[in-house]
Amino acid sequence: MGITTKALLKSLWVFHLSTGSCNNCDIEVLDCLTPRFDVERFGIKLVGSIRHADVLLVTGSCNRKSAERLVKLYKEAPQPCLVVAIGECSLSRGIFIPSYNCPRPLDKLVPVSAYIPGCPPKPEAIISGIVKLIQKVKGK
Amino acid sequence: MIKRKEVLADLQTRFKKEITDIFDKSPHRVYIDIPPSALVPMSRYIFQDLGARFNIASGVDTRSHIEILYHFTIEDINLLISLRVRLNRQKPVIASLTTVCEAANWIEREIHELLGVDFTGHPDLRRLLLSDQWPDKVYPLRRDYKEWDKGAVRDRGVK
Amino acid sequence: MKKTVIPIGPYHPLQEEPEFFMLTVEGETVVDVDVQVGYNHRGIEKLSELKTFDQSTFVIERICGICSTSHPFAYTRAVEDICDIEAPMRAKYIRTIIAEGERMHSHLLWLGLAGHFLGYNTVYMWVWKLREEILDIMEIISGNRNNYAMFKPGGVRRDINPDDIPLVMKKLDKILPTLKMLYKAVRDDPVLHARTKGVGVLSREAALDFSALGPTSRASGVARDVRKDTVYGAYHEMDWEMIVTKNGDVYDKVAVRILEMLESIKILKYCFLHLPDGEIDAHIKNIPPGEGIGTHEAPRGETFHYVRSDGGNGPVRHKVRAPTFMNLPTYKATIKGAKIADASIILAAIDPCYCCTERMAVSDTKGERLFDGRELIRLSQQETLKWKQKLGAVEPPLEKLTRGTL
Amino acid sequence: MRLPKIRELLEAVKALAVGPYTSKFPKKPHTPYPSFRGQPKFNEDYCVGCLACEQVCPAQAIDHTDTVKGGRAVRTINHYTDTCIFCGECEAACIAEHKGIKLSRDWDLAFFDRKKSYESIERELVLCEVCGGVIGAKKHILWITNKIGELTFSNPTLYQTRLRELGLIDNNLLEIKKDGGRDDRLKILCARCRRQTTVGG
Repeated sequence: MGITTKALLKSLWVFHLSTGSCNNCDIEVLDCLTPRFDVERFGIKLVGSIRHADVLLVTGSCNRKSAERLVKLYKEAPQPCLVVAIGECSLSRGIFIPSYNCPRPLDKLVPVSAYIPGCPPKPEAIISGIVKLIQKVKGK
Repeated sequence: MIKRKEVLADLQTRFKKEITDIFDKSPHRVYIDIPPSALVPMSRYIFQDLGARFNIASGVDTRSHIEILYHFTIEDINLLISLRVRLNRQKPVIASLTTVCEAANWIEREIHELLGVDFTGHPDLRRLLLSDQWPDKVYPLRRDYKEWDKGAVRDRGVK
Repeated sequence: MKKTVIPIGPYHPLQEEPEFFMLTVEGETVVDVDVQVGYNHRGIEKLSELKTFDQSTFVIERICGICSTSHPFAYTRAVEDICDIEAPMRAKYIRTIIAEGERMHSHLLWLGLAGHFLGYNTVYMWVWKLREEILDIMEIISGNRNNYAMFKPGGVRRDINPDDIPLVMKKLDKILPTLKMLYKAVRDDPVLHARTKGVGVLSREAALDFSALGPTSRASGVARDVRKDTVYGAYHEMDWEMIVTKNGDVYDKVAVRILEMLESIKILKYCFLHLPDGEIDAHIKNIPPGEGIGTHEAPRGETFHYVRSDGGNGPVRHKVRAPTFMNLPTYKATIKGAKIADASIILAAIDPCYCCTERMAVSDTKGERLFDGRELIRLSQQETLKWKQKLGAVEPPLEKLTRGTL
Repeated sequence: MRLPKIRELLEAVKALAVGPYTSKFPKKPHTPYPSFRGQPKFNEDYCVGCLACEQVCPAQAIDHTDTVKGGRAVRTINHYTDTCIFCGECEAACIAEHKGIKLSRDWDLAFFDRKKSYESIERELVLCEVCGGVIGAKKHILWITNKIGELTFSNPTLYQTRLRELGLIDNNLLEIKKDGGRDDRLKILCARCRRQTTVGG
């Protein structure tokens, strides 16, 4: 496991991107930062710009306008960047599959490392998803 | 407290020539069919003099013509007036309501973009919702809308 | 005067949806705002035409997270309007319980965010901690924190079993004192007064012209509330009052929302105690051709659903108008002439819910000097600090407290 | 400025006394409330393979494939975790006392590969003896025979499947002619062949 990946896992800085979501999953992501599920205990911090982020949290069903910005944003991210898809919409666009404005699912646009299903996923599901991701990256 | 019957009677006397049909759906709702030309004077009267609230305009593509319903709510007597306007399907054009009330600005941009109705006199009729790659003259809410994006994935996208 | 263009957003971490406002600014005052939209558009109206009447409720429920039960409420009322069927009494009570529970958690969410925009991070954490109680109540009743999947044309899908009610009532009683404390804190804090009184005023005439709805219009003195105007749900079974204040600035919008929450608790308690027993579904068999209009007082205003059916088993046309669609253009009236530091709190004052209006935006600027969205929030927080020093509540500088913004 | 500060200080002291509100989640496992809608799971002994859940699902998260596997005609019904919206419609529509597919309580469903994120169940199929087309799942036909009781004996497909299941009759009483004539009426036939043998032509 390279030095960058080891450093990456120490404490994950997270950038949250909503691409056409109904903001239930975005609120559950924000819920993780509030007192009840405080993820700052594990060093996970929400940062304001993609340049400092290790993990890109994507929610929403990638509609046409957001998809362009998503791909552009992913290119700007510093490279060992893990992408975590949260909620049914970012996994396979869930109920919006036949929608004319959501042509392609997320993993056709950017490589996704972890999927957290749920509509919306409970904050505990998000935390346990990220814990599984850390163990998987460490285990490799 | 102006009563419901007085409002309808007043509308009928004032716009006798334009109103083609009045249909009382329920005590709180009434449909009024009018030609496109009568829209602006009538909605100005309803909005400004009767103190109604502009609710929304909903465009519908019935296969034979394009229909737009303008909904106005008069709160204190809880009456919803829906003005129904029929436009021909090939070249739907109608006067814009932004001169009457500022709230109609956005909904007309949305109907222009999704149904292809042209609103004359609208200050800035640019795109509201759809992305820039969306081809012109393709209106998603039309009945004959077909998928134009060849790369679109319409199943789970796993296989 | 050199024009500076300030973009807020689009992907600012704290605002949970991507939204972008192009503020053209001269010196300190904002001259014009251009809201560009389209990021959350998922074509829900076309999608609802592919589904049956029953399935369409689940598409409608996912329009917006924080009013995820207002849209199905209005939609089911529209379908019942088509076939002139009334939901049974118990279903009406359950609908009111879910609607009021959601109003609570939506207002609490907004109060937390407004607190952060003003630099009160402790308010943000405290209010969202309080919000967890409401989410627990909703999970006990409907099975999910939000997206409750309770509504169905003609009634409700699931019943509330009576032995959950004592636990729920206990949680409700835990919320009331903290909420009262929060209201007193907002009312007494002079710094908050300085930051929000007289800021971003929406006059009564502007509210009428823009047809503003919900708390935004009630804060400017326009008494407009669907729960009082039309008879639906269980709102006419008990007495609660509609909160209307006069001067329409940000402070009034905060006050209206908090007092509305106290009313919601009153309605919730009444509904839980007087839940009538009986059927929970009117079993609609077929839906005749026709048009139906349904409205409901969502946390942000009146949602309006127009459903047209041609006798088939799915809606032929389904028009959704969310309250923020009407409230969002009011920026033209409130933000003109305001200081940049107040810009973020004014934009947040109408509690914009972008996925309702299916809109959001980015636009490239023409090379003028740019503020980043986060800088604007920090400007607003430093403004609060300045007022704190002026009014004698000396506290350690903000940076030391919060190690920079969240 | 005195009074409000005191009230907040009191509130802070009270919060200190109550202790941290943060849940001990990763250490102590989290159990959701009993009414929580988690991952739907098929139930081997109740599901009859009638595909009611597939028709009702708003997100089309359930689909099926009818294939021949190891000489037996089999219907595999798949439920996709990455498209399901956990609304409970399938459980409400399930004809096998709402137990054929049931929403469980588990919420921790994170995974890494979408190709394996589904759950399936296999039901044996009954094929038409003349044209080989699919009539339906065997359990579904038996479920129908239970439901309509003695009316089963109005339809050869139903009562022959039932009797074969009980082992009372062997497979073919008469030889199958496959000529669309009336001789094949007393066989297990799909709807099209049934129509052809009774109405003819």
